[in-house]
Amino acid sequence: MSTEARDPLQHPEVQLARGGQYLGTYIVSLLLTGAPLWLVVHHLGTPLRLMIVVVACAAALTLIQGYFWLRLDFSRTQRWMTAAFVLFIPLFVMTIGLTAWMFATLYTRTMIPTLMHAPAFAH
Amino acid sequence: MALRKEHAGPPLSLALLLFLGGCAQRGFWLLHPKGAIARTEWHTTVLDVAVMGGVVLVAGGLVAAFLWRYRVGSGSRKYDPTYTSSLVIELLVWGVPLMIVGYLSYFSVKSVFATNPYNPLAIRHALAHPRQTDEAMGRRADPALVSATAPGAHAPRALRVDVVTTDWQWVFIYPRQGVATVDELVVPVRTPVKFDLTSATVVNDFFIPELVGEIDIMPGMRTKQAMIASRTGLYHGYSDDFSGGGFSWMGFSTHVTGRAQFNGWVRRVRAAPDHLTYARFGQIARPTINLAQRVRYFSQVQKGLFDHVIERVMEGKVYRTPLAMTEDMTKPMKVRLIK
Amino acid sequence: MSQEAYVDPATAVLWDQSHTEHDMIATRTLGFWLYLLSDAMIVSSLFASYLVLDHRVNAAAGPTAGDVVHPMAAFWGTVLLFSAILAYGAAMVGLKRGNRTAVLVGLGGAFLLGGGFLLAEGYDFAQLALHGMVPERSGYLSAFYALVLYHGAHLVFGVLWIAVMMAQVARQGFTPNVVYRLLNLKLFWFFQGFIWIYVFSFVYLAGALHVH
Amino acid sequence: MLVDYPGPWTPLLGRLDAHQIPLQNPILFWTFVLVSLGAATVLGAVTYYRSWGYLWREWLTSLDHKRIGVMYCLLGVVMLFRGFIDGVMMRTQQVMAVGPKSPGYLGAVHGYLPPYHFGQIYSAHGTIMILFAITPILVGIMNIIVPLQIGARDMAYPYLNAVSFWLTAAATGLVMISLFIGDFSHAGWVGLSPLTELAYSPGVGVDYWSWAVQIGSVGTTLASINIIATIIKMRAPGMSWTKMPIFCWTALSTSVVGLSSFPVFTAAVALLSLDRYAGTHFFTPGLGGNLMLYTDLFWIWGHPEVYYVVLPAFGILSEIIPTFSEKPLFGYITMAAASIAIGGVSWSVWLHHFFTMGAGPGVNAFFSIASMLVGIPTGVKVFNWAFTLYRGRVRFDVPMLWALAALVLLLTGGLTGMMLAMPAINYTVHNSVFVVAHFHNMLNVVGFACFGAINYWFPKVFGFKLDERTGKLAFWFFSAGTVVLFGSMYALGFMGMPRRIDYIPFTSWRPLLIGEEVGIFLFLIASYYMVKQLFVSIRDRAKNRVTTSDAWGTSRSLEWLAHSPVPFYNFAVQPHVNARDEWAWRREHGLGHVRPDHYEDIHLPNNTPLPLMLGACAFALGFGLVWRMYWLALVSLIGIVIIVIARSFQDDPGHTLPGAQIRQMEAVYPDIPREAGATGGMLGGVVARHALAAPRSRARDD
Repeated sequence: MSTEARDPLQHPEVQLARGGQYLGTYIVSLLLTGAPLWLVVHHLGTPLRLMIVVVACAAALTLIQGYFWLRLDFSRTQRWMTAAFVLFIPLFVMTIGLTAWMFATLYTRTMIPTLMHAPAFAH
Repeated sequence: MALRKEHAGPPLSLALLLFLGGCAQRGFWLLHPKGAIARTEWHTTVLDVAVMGGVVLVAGGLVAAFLWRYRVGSGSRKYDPTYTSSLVIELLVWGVPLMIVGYLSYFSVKSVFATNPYNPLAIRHALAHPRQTDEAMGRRADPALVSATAPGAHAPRALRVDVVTTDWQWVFIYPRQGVATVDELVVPVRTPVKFDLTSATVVNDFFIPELVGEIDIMPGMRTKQAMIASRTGLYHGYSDDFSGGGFSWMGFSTHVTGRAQFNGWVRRVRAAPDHLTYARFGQIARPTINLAQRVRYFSQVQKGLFDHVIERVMEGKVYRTPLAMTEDMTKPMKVRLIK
Repeated sequence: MSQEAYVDPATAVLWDQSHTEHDMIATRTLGFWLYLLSDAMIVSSLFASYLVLDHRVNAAAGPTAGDVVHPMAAFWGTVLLFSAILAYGAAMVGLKRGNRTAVLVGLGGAFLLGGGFLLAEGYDFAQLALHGMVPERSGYLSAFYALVLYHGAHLVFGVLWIAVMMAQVARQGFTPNVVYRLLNLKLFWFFQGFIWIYVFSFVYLAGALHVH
Repeated sequence: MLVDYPGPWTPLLGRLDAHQIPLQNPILFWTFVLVSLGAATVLGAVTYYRSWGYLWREWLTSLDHKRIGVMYCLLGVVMLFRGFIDGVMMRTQQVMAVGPKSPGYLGAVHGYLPPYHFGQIYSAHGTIMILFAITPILVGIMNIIVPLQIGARDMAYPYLNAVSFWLTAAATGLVMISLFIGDFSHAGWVGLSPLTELAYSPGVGVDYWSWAVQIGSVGTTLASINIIATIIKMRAPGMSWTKMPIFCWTALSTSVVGLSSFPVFTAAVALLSLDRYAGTHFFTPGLGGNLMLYTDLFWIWGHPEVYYVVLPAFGILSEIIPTFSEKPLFGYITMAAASIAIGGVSWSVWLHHFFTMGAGPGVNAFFSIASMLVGIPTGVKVFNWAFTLYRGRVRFDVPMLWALAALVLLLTGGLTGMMLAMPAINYTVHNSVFVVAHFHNMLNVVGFACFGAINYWFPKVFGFKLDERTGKLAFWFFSAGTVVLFGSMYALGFMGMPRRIDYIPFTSWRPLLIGEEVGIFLFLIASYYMVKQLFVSIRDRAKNRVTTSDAWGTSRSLEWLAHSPVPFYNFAVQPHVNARDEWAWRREHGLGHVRPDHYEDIHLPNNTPLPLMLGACAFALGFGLVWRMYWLALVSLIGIVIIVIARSFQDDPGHTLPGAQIRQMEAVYPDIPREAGATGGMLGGVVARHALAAPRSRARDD
């Protein structure tokens, strides 16, 4: 009944480390944060298009870092972590998305237009 | 409108109505709506209770029957511990609730729009079909309203009332009439009333059980509500969301009067000496418990007062609750009591 | 529905014969990962607050996102943070090989780079505060500070933890307890990069875009 | 001093000074006297019987999941009583203060409670009942039962388990001490915003509430992590997912809900605290705050929390009903699926707590439909329980009575729940006592299930059954009270009565208020019989002792394979699971008494006082923050960090119990001779370690 007897360094989660993948992910991460930044700072596109690029880069980075850094895959070692993460995603989306939606409808109804669109009480 | 259909709901709902009708007439306000919105809400209740009551009766009946039939000592020889699943039953117990929920969802969505505080279709319906509406309330149709809403005629012009809650009083501003009251609402019968509501301090909830359901009143924001009353009389309104020490006394009387009486009342208020300026409002808004619900009238109202209250709140204006009020529970509250 | 496979009672195994051991390390990392996900729920409620309060009304006539965020500065922070994660990755590669020096060097690098990120962020916030953009100014600024500083607070904790782990690796070597803590810290440290992606994208880049 | 608040402040004591101890209030004074006497009696008894060492070794420093579970339940039951007393006070005030002519006493204008005192009582009632009574009892039950049901030796993280408990205890302590030092929040258990802001609640009451719930919710989150990991990682060999007892399924679902929702609560209240301490503007009405954002975040947690408490209750019913019907649970797979579905759907319904906010009709319609969807899996559960009874042999033991009554309550609660899910109905009953009646109805489902569970599993934990006669009396009085009290409350809802009023303006509400008072009186009688049941059972424990592992004779799941009372190591050898209802399978095939043929060493963690110390530090942190004694808060925060780091350096190796010794201990059990069973002591039904450590002359080989 002693895991201590086994060499902890042989544990599959220790063995997950991959130097090359870490480095590659690092470079891609910098590219995928740097590229949208460059576009945004130089206003290369309409705000909407740029926002789509930002969202796409963030989503891609999520997948890349999730897979190569956090090793969220369906291997025997990692599948519970992956499952937990995947199950949490709808909760993140609902918390943020539904909240944003309900306040969007609330603001259009309860905030007085004159106060909303002008810096009404700048003194 | 689905509301007509609901009225002729299943027999169960009639039985339920009879049962509830047997309750003391006075007091069960939700059961005796006096306005189109409240009536829609009550009819939705009846429909929902009837449908769900059926489900509950079936489920409860099953449980009771099985308990009786299979109790130890019942002599039943049908003991069968291997009966642990049945595809048919599983399909039924998932499918039937799904259908019921689907059915109720339809009515839920419909009633959401019928009672939508910003644009209640129930009021439009009541105005378009005054005869039906009045008959549904057990009244003869009002000839004036019927003619007013005949094709080509103009519907009665809606009355606008701005409502501001303070700690712990109600200020009703009639912008078109240029008057205001504290803790008294007077509206003409069979006339749509449109409310704009805001709070100077904390969140309250506007509620007149017999006339209209609740809507939050939030500081720095403006919600809306609309109602139409189909019978004259005195109705009670109050806040329904806890707002501090004076909350229990935060009521207002709602008088639904004839058109002529309403105009007479407005004239009476116009004779009051007091004027409602923002400064005067500030005095009212200091924490005050109006124990006796004394009514006050204001013959003039500063223009744009309602918006100004919202603006000032957004800028950070607060009417602080004194520390002594919350800390010292034994001595009478150190607060202005209007007895 | 699904009928169970029949087990013959006469030959059934009633007591554990295989002497299965619980994989202590995997159990610990799973629990810690669950903690991280629950922590991410806090972050997503902060994101929800930020999205709601990132509105003209909530700026209270004060600075809006465009005035507050400095995406270039945030990008240098990003470089530092991702480098700190890479350094930790190097430590993990060292751990796989059982190389204590490599682990210590990797951890040390992560410590310094993470500390660098915190200094850069602290400088940025000091600049904001000097210009009167303090959290008390408006609902928007409150949400901005809360969200970004919550991430920053995690890095403070992470840096502290790295220091503790360096001491433990140096003192105790790779005992199972030290190894599982290094794995948990890996999850924690990498996860902060994960969250930073969103802070960077939806606070700094979106703030610079003014699309609200 | 970060923000401007009224009243004096000193560096040493913060906002605290002598007049904050409300001895001038006769109600609080006599409460204080009674509590002091009670505490003195308990402490005196412990000293007299020289039980400090026992208490310290076997309970306060224990990492044993059963003892922690028992402590959770004890904490919950004590707080249940406190919350109940609050309820009695509220009912009495409301029945006294009807109409403008009603007299006032003790400084109140009407009734005997001034508004702010009444506000504190109802806020404390809600906070305590949900977070510090029901939640601890359920977590306690899960703590005891889940590892046993899956054949594990302990939780996945015994140390974390103790930390969770002591954090909960610290939070409870904060709520309790607010009675005697300062005051409690008057803004409801939901923390109505912006009433909780400093401008409208300048005292320390809201701070007590906010720090207590933050500390408590951290504890609950950690407990959820523990239960999930235990179920995923610690199941006995052979226990596939489809063989797992249904209570574990609900525990899993509920813990997922708890894990994901409690952090949002912590965040919401933490932001509120930032408003109150750092002067930010998250939820202020002005300067860019958004007070509905608090309501939103609160209910993102608040609604899942409802399912957090109701799901284990469903699990308990699913264990009790098959046992007393002598049949396996009907539709196991769909029951498990329904448990998970309820947990999942519960996440998308929270706006129905503020339909009246004034969001668009589309939003209200979406959340209305989502809320109704919860009715589907719940309905499935009810029908499956009904078909579990079908062709069974139904006995009406006390646990079964509680379970069946819970089932009936669930039906009425479901009916009114469907009403509240429709916005048009909700507009008329939102914030009225109708809502109060509805959620008390639902929480009574949980309460009934908890009482059922306590009666059901008591012999497993303590080795003797609870008294049947007093148990039934308690049940009937409690049920009658529920019907009378909440029936009246539902009716008052149709009269439009708002919740949380301390003065009743309309005399037409009086008859039903008297009905409520009668109901609470019935509860009072029921609680008398509950106390009597415990007393009688302990007195007659020799007579009620269970001599086999299966106290009810028809139980089904794996925990009934372990001895009653369960020894501290649970199972001498981990069982291998062959069937869904493993114990029933073994019993029916005559394998119930087959013992392992060999025993191996068992490795167990050592006791440690660190979790208790962490709890103490958390309490001091909360207390320091409430009174703004910043030095105390800082010192205890540093204390927490030091304890955490120190523990990581300690590397507790645990201790090993040799197989030979286990063989000796196990020999005590086969048919549990009366005298041998008594060695556990009254509370130590979880057989005390030292009693068993000594070799036993009657020990024999199997």
